[in-house]
Amino acid sequence: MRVTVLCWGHLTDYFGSEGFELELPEGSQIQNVITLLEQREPKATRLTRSCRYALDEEYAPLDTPLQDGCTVAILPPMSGG
Amino acid sequence: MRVTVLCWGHLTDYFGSEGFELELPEGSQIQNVITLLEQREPKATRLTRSCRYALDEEYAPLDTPLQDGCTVAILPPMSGG
Amino acid sequence: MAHASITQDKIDVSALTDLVAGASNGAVCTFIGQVRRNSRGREVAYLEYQAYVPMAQKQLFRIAEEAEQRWGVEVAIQHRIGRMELCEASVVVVVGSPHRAPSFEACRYCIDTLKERVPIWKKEVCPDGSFWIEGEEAIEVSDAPREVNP
Amino acid sequence: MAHASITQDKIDVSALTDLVAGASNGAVCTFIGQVRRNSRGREVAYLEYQAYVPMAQKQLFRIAEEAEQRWGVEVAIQHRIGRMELCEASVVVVVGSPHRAPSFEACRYCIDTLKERVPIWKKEVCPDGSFWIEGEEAIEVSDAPREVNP
Repeated sequence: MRVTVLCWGHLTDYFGSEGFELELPEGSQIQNVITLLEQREPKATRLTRSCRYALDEEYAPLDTPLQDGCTVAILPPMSGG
Repeated sequence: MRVTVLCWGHLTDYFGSEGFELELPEGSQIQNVITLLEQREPKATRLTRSCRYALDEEYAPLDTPLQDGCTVAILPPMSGG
Repeated sequence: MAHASITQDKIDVSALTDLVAGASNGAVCTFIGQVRRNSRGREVAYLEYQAYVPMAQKQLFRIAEEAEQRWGVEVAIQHRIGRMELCEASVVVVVGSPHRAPSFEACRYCIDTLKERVPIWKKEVCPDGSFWIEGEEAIEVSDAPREVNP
Repeated sequence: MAHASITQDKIDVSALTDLVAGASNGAVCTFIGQVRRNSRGREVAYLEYQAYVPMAQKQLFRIAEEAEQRWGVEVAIQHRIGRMELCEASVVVVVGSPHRAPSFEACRYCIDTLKERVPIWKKEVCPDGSFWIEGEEAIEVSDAPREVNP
């Protein structure tokens, strides 16, 4: 299945700010997206240490299962206000 | 000595809102002003029950001595804001 | 330097904000007290505020200065007197500070203390009568002729 | 009905206030977050805010609705994104309520919760570098070329 990945803050220094697509095996979870990104960019060490995640615009834990066409967002600590 | 008396709120229904002067013996205190007003207008029962007082624009207790030419203000419970 | 004044005119919230919202402050907390349609179960037509003006000026200024010193903030307060229609502001407190917590605390302090200590009174004019508001009490305005010089 | 939006434009505090300052409310508490000249000991030239816009809209609206229900108040929130100069407002929360205590509490709740839960990030652009602000951390923006499609 194909999944869209979005990220913000310092993560855009590694992965760009445009979003991108990943091909993942059926049954994948948000955790699998994170593992893949950590392999591609070993310097992106804050991915699991300090980020939260959203699936289709709602907060979701790492073990949330993904569907084809869904959007996973990786959210560093926020600084709105 | 002559003292100017000012009041507000429902007290203006008894004593007007313009202020007025009182002639008092030397050594008078704010308390003497209040006593005089209560004698003149027995319906003004809240004068000592719920008012505060000011001498020359500063809060002052009932036993504050007065000087010739001073201003005594009788301040009902406030409702600014 | 705190800003505090009594005015007969409409309060300009934006102008008051400019006094305390310099670039050293990241947070601005504003309180507006405005004329409400309902009070104590009655409909209000309009309000009239009166003040012991010189004493009220002094007290307002002291409250603003106390807040500035206690919280390290910048404070501007304006209270209007005279007749005010529904939705018009009777009082505006604006507090600017580097961070948000002190701006909220100082703003709340100013409006709470103002109500206790600044000699200002309101008369509620309702379709069925007028009332002096004195603390928690509402006293119907007497129609009896007033003796101006008792 | 709560009002909440993300905007690219300057925030109009007065227009936002009008949304919640009807005659049933005697109290209006406003919080303005604005660009401060100093941050973490550095001088700031300007800020850039980015957001996960659709999720941020939803979260802002939920916060406003939670506050409305919990305190029985009316809430309008607007957060700006993009580039902002010194003294420009990045966020404005306005709360109208009959009495003052709930307006302060609900306003404080909205800004505190917004900071925890709404996906918005700021970049501080300083004379000596740019920094992503992520919670308590400031991470220098990398000059390394970005791989847009890793």
